[in-house]
Amino acid sequence: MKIQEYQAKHIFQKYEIPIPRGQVALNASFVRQIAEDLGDKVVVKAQVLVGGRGKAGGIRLADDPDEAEDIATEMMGMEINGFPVHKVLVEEAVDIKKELYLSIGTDRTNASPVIIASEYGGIDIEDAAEEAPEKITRILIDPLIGLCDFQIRRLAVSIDLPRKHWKKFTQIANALWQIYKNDASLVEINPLVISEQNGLVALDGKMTIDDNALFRHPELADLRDLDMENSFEVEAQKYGITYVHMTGNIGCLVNGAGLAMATMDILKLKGGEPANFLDIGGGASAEKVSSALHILFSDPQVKAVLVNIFGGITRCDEIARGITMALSEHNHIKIPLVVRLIGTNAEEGYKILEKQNLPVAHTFSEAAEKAISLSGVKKK
Amino acid sequence: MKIQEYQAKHIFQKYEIPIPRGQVALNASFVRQIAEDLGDKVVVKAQVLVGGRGKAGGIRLADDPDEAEDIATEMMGMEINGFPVHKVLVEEAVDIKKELYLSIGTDRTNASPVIIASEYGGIDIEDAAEEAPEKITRILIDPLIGLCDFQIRRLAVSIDLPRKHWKKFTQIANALWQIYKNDASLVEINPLVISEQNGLVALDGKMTIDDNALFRHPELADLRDLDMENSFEVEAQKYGITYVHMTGNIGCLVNGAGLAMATMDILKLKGGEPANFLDIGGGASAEKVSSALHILFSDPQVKAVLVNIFGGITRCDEIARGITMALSEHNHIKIPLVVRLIGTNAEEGYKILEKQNLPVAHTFSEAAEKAISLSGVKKK
Amino acid sequence: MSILINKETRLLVQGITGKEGLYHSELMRAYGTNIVAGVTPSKGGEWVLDEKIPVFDTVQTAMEVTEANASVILVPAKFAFDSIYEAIDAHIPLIICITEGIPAMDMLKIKTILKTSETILIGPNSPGVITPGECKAGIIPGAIAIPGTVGVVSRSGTLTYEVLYAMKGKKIGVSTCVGIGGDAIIGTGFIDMLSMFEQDPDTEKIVLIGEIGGKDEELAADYITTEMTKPVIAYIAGLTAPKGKRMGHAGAIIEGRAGSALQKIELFRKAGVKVAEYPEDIPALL
Amino acid sequence: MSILINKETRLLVQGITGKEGLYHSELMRAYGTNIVAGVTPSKGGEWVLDEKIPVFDTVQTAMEVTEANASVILVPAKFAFDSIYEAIDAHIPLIICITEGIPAMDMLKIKTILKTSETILIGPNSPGVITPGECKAGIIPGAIAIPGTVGVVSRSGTLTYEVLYAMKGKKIGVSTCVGIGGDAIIGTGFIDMLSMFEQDPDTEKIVLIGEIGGKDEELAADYITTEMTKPVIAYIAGLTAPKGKRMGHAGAIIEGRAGSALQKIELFRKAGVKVAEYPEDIPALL
Repeated sequence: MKIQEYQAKHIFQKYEIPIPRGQVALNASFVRQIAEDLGDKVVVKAQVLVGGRGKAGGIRLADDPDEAEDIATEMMGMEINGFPVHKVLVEEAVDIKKELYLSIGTDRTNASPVIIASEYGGIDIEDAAEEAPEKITRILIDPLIGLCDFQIRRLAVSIDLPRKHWKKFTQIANALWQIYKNDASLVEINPLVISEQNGLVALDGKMTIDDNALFRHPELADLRDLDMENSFEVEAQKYGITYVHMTGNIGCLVNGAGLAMATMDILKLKGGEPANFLDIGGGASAEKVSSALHILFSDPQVKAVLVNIFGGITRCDEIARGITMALSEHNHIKIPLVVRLIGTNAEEGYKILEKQNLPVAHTFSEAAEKAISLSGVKKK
Repeated sequence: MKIQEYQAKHIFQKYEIPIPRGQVALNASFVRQIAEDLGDKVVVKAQVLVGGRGKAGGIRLADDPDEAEDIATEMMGMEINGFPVHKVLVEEAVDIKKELYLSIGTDRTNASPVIIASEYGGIDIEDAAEEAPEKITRILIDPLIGLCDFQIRRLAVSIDLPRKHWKKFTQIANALWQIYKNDASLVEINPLVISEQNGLVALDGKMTIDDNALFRHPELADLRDLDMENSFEVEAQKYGITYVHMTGNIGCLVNGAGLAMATMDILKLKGGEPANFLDIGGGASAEKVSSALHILFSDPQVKAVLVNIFGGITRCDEIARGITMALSEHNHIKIPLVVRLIGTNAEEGYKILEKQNLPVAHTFSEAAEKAISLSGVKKK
Repeated sequence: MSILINKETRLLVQGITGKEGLYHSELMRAYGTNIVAGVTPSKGGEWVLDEKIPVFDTVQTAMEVTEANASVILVPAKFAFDSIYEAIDAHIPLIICITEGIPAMDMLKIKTILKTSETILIGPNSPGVITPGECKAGIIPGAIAIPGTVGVVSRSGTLTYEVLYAMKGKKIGVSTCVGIGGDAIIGTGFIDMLSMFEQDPDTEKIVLIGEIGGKDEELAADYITTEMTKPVIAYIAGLTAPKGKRMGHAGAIIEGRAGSALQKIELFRKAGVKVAEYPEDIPALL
Repeated sequence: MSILINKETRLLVQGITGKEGLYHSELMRAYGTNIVAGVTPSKGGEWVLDEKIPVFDTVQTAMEVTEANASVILVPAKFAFDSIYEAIDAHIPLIICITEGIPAMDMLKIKTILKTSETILIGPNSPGVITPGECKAGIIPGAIAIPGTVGVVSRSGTLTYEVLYAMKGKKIGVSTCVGIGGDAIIGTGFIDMLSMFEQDPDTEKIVLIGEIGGKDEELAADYITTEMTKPVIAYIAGLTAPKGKRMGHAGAIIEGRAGSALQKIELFRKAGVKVAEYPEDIPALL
């Protein structure tokens, strides 16, 4: 779960990481008021969970409260890379002597937390990695021991940090470790700036929380910004369904993540376009299947639906019952449905579906091809 | 640093380990008041940092506030194994169905924290270990991983703990680990009782804090009960001198713990009796030496003093200056002093002492023998 | 022959009295797996599966009494760290963790603990391991695979079932099928499995089913180039997956510039691995 | 020959710019020890000891630049965990920690870290190691020992100096003298040192100076019985120490029924070890 910059900074503040003074606003007149309170030049920053915000005009400097309000008015109407702007963060403008990069994330290959620092701050760390890999220092952290001061010193030396900032840098790095070890999967300060007036300041903050660990941090679950997520994804989550929105027109309903990806891939390879990734998980009930279909049916993009089920724990008869439920509720909807059932109780499943007169398929390819042709027919 | 039962229980309470209701009192009338507030039978427990309190009459049951007051009056005048009673803890009497033992301490041989449980509670764990070693379960704890629930379950099974108490037991064991890992070197509940009314209750608590770690727990340093320690030890500590009071009549002033022990041993082997262990540490200043001598001179037991210094970091001339300082301040005191100096600046040291006309010695045995004979002469 | 499990496997089920635990234990036993014990904290002394399998409070006791040599973990995610560490601490040679949704930090700690242990951990978020005709440890449907000489290793569950099913359709049998799990941090990766199959005299070819995310396939491609003599056939899911989105599996995410299906496929092809376009094509490539 | 340190030792001093660090570094260098570098956080780039020894911010850089192969730690106790772990992490083969007063919990963690490392840690609360005529790493006065064939190992500081001094008085020389440290939790105990001396061709006899507390002498007595061919002479301090009182050293405490001097002496005698009554008697027993 990604959280917004203003939320990350709120957490930074709790861990005593210096951030610019500022406040989040939902409307332009409050932006003016914040700017007045801050009293000097301010920066207005669109709060969207997507990269490339700066280039898209989502970060702008305002000389006075009037300008701040104007900028905010403009920004609130914008979409940035497909994400509408509903909130802006208004912050004092900080003088920037140098921009650094500092983050703690997970190194999958080494199965280890890793702290990364660079004197190339302010740009995407992967760009920096390509431009000047020698300017990026990565140190693995033993998760049982934690981050140690000597590791932070190695980073400070590697990014040529002036000595007078070492103490603060150590404190900031330790704070990032505290945040990470409390189940953030990524916590990033980019840029971490050296400011003449304020020393080290976290100018931007990014944070991803491990969804699997939310059970032990109920307070973090509240940070999920439902506004910012695709409404189908939000809806799916309610039912414990994993859903990712895509741009195609064939809705997919699959059990298992790997099979769901493979289903999308096969549609694409056969010339179709998947409308979504959807994994109903193992052992799904008829109700869950019905809810999943409901989501697909509500998507105006969807012109055909492919149900691809390999019954293991999942019982195909239960799936079939779910399909029947959904179809009876949506009998006005004429979206064609191709169903492929294999494994546990597949025959019973097909029997249940007989009355629906749905096109069925027995192989993976056949199912994909049928769905594509049905979606095409409807499109015309 | 050992702390008193009532202090340990205060910490237990902070970590949500169930303890009997109660309060500590400095006088008998307050004991009555506490007993009245508790409203039923109470237990009055002398607060002394020494074992064998129960047998010595330091734990007594009172049926009503009157009796509690009487008991307290009596107790406050007592000495238990040489320790005067200044405080008593008054607690509600808890019904005891079974007494268990639970502690976390340090296993030196394995260099590991160890959690120990036994169904033989209420007696000294070493007695229990001799009587029924099979009834004591020890599980090493990885200090980087911490205590885990499965280890606690193994303990619960081993002490035949009824299932209904497992949850509380797990919580108590985890609390002990939290206390231990915050630099307690021992934290012990003995007995941990199963009570009909209250489930598991920590009836007695013992805790030792790692002195070396006090720098990171300033709040714990305040728990040191200066009342309860030998006044010479308290005085020595002020100057950073390690001092242990003994029962003999030859004061010892030595640099280094091993040498100080060897000095005591040699005195004993030669027929003398050391009055103390005293290590002035490495590189001691004249002032520190003088303070150390001051402590020895104030001890009425001391009939002779043996100064045994092997100069390494410690400079013997500095030692000699310290001796001169102390003697000039205590010129009315006629306690004979034998001085042995070897190593760094020993000759300069002896030169400084020439004016004092002190008996000097060059070998260890010679020094000990002279000190013994001088102490004997004075005794007569 | 086979890898990891066989007729000699004496299986322990951690979490045996839970709904999932009981259900799958029944299936495993029905398949012929020799389940010798279950562990559920505070249920020690009970008996399950027609009163034939004893339940213990701790893995240690269960192993002492029953000489179990492998454990399947079917406990809820919040108890998984404790269960896995308990099994490692009891020196069980093999753990197969089915549990899904374990916090990454817990798994990072487990990985560190494993460094000083001899235990092999498969999973978490694994469908389990099956050696057809001998032993099934986990939730892979027993009916979809027949004994044979093809080793199968996969990050996925149902996708693997598809492949096994397709193979069975062509009468191609399996030596052992291992689901290594769909999480980002797993106990054992492709390389270790490839190495075991390489050494297993009864495995002749290997099917590897990968997906987007991480570098495990990339490392496997290197390993195949330098260390493997047996042919490997691969399939990679997630060609159409967008960047930065988690595709169901916690590990199935293209992060930044790493972990795309295209890259993995290319590297496999370079390593001489036949890569199937569709899962159904795999039998034809064998 | 010798153990642990010799002419080839390239010594690093962690905490070199502190008062203690500078003072003892001067003495070590005067003795002939090849100090190649110092480490003090945020003093990297400075030069000390007549501007001849470079100071680095980190052990890693110091080792890369100077190829140091041993480190003496002379930092305050509250920084000792970080310094020791830093040195272990940089894969230095030998650490000699002089620092006294390190929290036991920090040392318990270090001991766990050492389990997966090749580094040998001597100390903490050690006076150091000296191979007379070749190298001195720590604070043992250089003048009190002459080269020879007796290995000395001790938990104590000045008491060891006494013994060395007495030996020198009788012209008995030392191969290497190791202070293993007076704390309860130390990096290396008697047994490892005995084993090194047993293997060192230039050590003919060993003097072991123990004291009350712990079981290290007891274990050493066992080890001597079964593993040692070279004669061992022992001295144990603390015969008069009362129970339950810490005698200066954090490790010198008789806890419950364990760790008394009498017990240690008895076990040594049973193991065929000559035990000296007075430290001064040791030369006569050699």
